[in-house]
Amino acid sequence: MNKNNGVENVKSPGEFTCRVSEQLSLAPDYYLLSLEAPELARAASPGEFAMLRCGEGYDNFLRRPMSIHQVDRSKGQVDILYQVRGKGTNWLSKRASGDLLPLLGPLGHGYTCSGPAGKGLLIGAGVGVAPLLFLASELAARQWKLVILMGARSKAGILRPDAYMEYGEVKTATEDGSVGMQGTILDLAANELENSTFDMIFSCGSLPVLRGVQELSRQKGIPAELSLDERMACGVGACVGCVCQGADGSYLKVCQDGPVFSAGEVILND
Amino acid sequence: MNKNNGVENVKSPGEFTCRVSEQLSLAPDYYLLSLEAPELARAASPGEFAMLRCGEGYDNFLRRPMSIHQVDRSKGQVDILYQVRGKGTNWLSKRASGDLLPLLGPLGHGYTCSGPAGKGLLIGAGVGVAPLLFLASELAARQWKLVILMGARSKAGILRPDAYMEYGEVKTATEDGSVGMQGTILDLAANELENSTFDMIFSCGSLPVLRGVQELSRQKGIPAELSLDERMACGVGACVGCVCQGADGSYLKVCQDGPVFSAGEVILND
Amino acid sequence: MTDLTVHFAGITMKNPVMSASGTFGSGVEYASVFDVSRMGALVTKGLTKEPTAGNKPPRICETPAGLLNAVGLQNPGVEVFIRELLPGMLEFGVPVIANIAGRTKDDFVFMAERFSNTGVAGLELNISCPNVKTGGMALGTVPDVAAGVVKAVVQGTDLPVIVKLTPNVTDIRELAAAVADAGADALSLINTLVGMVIDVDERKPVLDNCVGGLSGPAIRPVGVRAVWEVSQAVDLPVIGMGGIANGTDALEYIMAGASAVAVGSAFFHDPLAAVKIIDQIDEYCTEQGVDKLQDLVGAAWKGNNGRR
Amino acid sequence: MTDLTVHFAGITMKNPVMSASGTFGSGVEYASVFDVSRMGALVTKGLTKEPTAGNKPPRICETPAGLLNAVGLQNPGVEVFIRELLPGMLEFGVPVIANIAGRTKDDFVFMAERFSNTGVAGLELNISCPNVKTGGMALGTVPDVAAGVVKAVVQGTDLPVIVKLTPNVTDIRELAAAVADAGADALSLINTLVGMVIDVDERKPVLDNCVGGLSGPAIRPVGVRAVWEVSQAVDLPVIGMGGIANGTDALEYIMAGASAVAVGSAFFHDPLAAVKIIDQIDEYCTEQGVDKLQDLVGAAWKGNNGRR
Ligand SMILES: Cc1cc2nc3c(=O)[nH]c(=O)nc-3n(C[C@H](O)[C@H](O)[C@H](O)COP(=O)(O)OP(=O)(O)OC[C@H]3O[C@@H](n4cnc5c(N)ncnc54)[C@H](O)[C@@H]3O)c2cc1C
Ligand SMILES: Cc1cc2nc3c(=O)[nH]c(=O)nc-3n(C[C@H](O)[C@H](O)[C@H](O)COP(=O)(O)OP(=O)(O)OC[C@H]3O[C@@H](n4cnc5c(N)ncnc54)[C@H](O)[C@@H]3O)c2cc1C
Ligand SMILES: Cc1cc2nc3c(=O)[nH]c(=O)nc-3n(C[C@H](O)[C@H](O)[C@H](O)COP(=O)(O)O)c2cc1C
Ligand SMILES: Cc1cc2nc3c(=O)[nH]c(=O)nc-3n(C[C@H](O)[C@H](O)[C@H](O)COP(=O)(O)O)c2cc1C
Ligand code: FES
Ligand code: FES
Repeated sequence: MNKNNGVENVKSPGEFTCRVSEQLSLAPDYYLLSLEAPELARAASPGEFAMLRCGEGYDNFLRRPMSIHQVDRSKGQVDILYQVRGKGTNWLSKRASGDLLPLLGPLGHGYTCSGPAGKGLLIGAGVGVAPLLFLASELAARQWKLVILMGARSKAGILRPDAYMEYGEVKTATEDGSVGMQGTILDLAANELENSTFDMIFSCGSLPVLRGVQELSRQKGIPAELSLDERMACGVGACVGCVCQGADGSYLKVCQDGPVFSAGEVILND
Repeated sequence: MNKNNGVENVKSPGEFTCRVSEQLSLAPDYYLLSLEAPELARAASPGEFAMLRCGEGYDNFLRRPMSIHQVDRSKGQVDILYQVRGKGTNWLSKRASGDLLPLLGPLGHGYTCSGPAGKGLLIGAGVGVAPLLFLASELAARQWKLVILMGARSKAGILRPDAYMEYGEVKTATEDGSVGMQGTILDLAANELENSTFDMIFSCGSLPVLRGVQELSRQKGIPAELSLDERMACGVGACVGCVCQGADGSYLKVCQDGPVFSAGEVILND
Repeated sequence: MTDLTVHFAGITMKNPVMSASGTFGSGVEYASVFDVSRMGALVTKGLTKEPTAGNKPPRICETPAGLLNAVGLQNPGVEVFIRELLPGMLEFGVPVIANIAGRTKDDFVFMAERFSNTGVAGLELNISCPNVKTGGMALGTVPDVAAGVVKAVVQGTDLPVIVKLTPNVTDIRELAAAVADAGADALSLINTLVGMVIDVDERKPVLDNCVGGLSGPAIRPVGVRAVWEVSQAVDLPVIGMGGIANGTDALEYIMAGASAVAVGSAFFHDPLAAVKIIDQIDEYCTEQGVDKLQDLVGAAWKGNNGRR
Repeated sequence: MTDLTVHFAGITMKNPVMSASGTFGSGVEYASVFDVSRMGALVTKGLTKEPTAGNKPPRICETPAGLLNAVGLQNPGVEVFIRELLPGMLEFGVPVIANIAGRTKDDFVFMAERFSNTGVAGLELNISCPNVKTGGMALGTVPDVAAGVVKAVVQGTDLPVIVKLTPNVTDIRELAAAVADAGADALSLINTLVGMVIDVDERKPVLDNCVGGLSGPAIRPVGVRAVWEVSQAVDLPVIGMGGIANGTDALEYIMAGASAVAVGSAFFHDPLAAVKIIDQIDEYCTEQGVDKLQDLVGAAWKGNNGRR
């Protein structure tokens, strides 16, 4: 199989039924889900995602896109870090060891890790940190020096900071000041960019945060990559349901052309 | 509450969220489900049923009608004996101790237990035996002498014969002869009625079996009660979805006028 | 405390949640399950001049997130209803709306007159029932025909006349406009969609009537769209229904332009649905600082010219 | 081994399962997920003369047992499609059917001519898209207008012409009869129902386009009913679709009168849906001793005069 039929840049996702090896509650509404998914662990790159079945029967009919948070290739394990937002993620949070979960992956166009090593700034807002752990591990392995910014409303939303510390210097901001700097992740990023210089910014978070990063990238002349969020149906580029606006005004597919775009490629509308 | 607003014969069902205390697999596809349901245990009479939620979200949207198999009023426990037939019963079979299950009950018009004690013949085909255990216990307590006929394709379909033996003499028929008489439950019933006389027949099973019982009742001049099966939506007589044909040609509601009818009350069409 | 009151077409409801015709019997069936007097209003099963036997079973078939029904308007006829069932319904102390059906215009006129001085608060004309061979939906798909029925009924009664429309049409706005012109006081949207399920083992339709009416959450988006379109096109209060199963669903209809809502199939999924919905609407309004629920009617289009 | 072959309108498929337009890209997107050459046929995304930008996001919204979409026919235009995407689609070695859309009759005629000698096996005229402002569904709700488009297209092409109808009409049989008279070779039933979801926190529609097309299991009963009605009324092969997610669903459509079926939204729920459906149809036929699948077409009404 695996025909690309002449079309370039086609990913090679597969459909897998994965066993849940563990699910941990990290904080109220935040979960770390570990799956036995050897093929996915082998094939995935940072910034890519999977579409997870999140319901029984036709309840929660569409699959939910979830970033690959971390892979352990030797154990054949893939971790997903997620926040309960609605019906599907709520259902997901009830899964326990041994349950089976169908998923399609790896999907999408991830972060650029292949360039020459340099100094990288990772910016993750809220559960937007999810793809950044896999990214950090990959960049660190390629000799990048990393500063990892994590932001949230309060301490409970700063997810697994220790895991990130393995790969770089972690700085945090909380809006209520319960840990790290008091302020938003964008305040923290502005500070950081005031005091140091970077070769590349990698980010993931809500639209306002990504807009801020886009702006910082422009001001400082540092290339940035943004991971976008859009409602998806197929996840593979087949339905044209998940678009964002490209710099030339045409629509790009978030699931196939992204979810990671370079800051100059996209216009971030509401 | 509990207003009957002038209408007679209105049941007083309630909506309860019951905890599963235990679920046993009796044979492939046959389950015994025990629920903590003290109000239901207190209020139910033999032949009545409950509407059980059998899915998550809107999957399996309608509730499933299930007879009260047995009640333990002191423990506040209600048992349901059921066969996996489709999506809903399949879902039900996956419930385990501690799970919560919404149900509406008790519903319907059950078997007549209030008359003078006599000799009763209970005829249960397949999972149609379900309501007969509760009935047998009630009749036995009222000094009835009972012969209980259980029929199935093969031995695995003869469900809990020991439980029934507490309340009367149990005779079985299997089509493959793996236990009891070789033949159908109607053959067994005809034999029994050839050799003994009864004051009343109580039955539950598929349409052909009930038709046979209706016929035997007519031939022998012994009154019979039949528990009917029809697709239901509300279970309380509100939607007029679950009808069967009455002897006068008009439609009766199986959920409210039945499910138990006297043999002369109904015409059993396909 | 949010003011949940609804006034429309001369009817006052203490909250916007009514029962949908044909799904709630005469209310007494649920009297032991919850406090039925909490409902905003009760709507009767579709009633006809003469007793109607209804269709042969099976009449019910589950579908994904919904069900088909082909009851065929089984009812004891208007006389028996008024004598034996209406008194119990009125005892709940909330407005009772009579859902009336007929084969001809004259049937509707007769029924409307018969309900004068019976205590009902209004009439819902069911010109949209998919499960009967004549009358029913046939009267509700051609604007002129529908308008003719409405005009005749309005002339012969002092009761508020609510017209229930079918979504099985090319343009529901056209019908709505026609019955509005004919003097309707309010509209109910939507009746069921026509659907069918086949039993592949038997190789024949599950319902004896072959086709049935599709209801339940599955059709909610169709109903919300109908209310959105009609409430912008026609200046009449709208009662929204179709798949409402929780407070959010009800609020969708209200923001789409419905003054009140009806709960039907959801009772089969959760008999407590209606009271939960009332409570959830109240919670939403309290959380969001809404003083009067009626301020939310059409909130999704008011001020936006029907754009987002 | 059951013979699953389908011959209709000059197209031969090795099994009855096609992809539904707009849900399967050009097939290559799923090439690593399953063996796409197992499909009976592939249908392209709706194509237009010029590149079409499509609607602003959000374009997708989940609903009970289904989804709304308002893609708005985004496509690179017929020229780019033929040059860059069609070759890859043809490589799967199964018939490819081009789904074409337009604002005017002339657009359709142009598109039909453009597809001559490109290797496609047939054309599916999308006169039923609910998500574009002009053309689309507007051309597909008035029998005369629809017939006019079909007549013009048929005259200008040698390719089999399949006409895709919308269920958002009062009587789909009328439309089917009109396009049959106009020379259509086959019919596709159904396109999506028009629906809407409102975000109650934002108090506005979820989709930027406000309304969208409802698809998925939720609408299956509506599609089965449409096929049942049309296949009895009109003597053309029918491709059934709408909510097919397993073999039983597909068989429902076939017994209702469809010669072939298309799978759409089910891919989003389970990317392996189509191959599972092919296998499940095969299993059913084997178990039931059906030699030729085509013997089951219309089995729910053939010999019963449309009665049960
Ligand atoms: C590429 C990508 C990667 C993602 N990675 C993660 C991750 O690692 N961890 C995490 O917590 N979240 C992640 N998200 C967001 C996650 O997909 C949504 O939180 C989730 O779909 C919400 O589902 P629900 O059923 O709980 O919410 P509901 O509101 O009940 O969902 C209803 C529908 O809307 C869609 N939807 C709702 N919110 C979003 C959203 N924010 N983005 C996309 N679709 C949405 C759902 O998928 C579903 O189809 C990612 C999103 C994208 C696009
Ligand atoms: C009053 C009454 C009491 C019953 N008691 C028992 C019992 O104690 N034990 C037991 O095993 N079964 C009992 N049944 C039958 C039981 O309700 C069905 O087996 C069950 O509904 C099948 O559901 P499903 O989801 O597995 O099947 P599916 O075929 O997936 O169900 C689809 C729909 O059809 C309905 N349906 C399907 N088969 C039946 C049927 N035979 N009767 C009624 N509705 C049906 C379902 O309720 C559902 O709405 C009883 C039925 C009635 C009417
Ligand atoms: C079992 C059943 C019976 C119905 N009977 C009637 C009726 O008699 N008259 C009527 O106008 N609508 C009738 N309806 C339609 C409902 O009133 C309502 O319009 C429709 O079901 C959509 O709402 P829902 O999805 O909340 O059920 C009936 C619906 C069901 C499910
Ligand atoms: C995302 C999406 C895009 C669609 N695009 C088209 C299209 O371009 N042309 C068309 O004729 N139908 C289109 N459809 C309709 C489908 O082909 C099909 O008729 C409908 O979705 C019902 O089938 P389903 O329930 O299996 O999805 C689209 C449907 C979806 C969900
Ligand atoms: S989700 Fe289908 S194209 Fe992106
Ligand atoms: S199931 Fe509603 S009346 Fe019997």
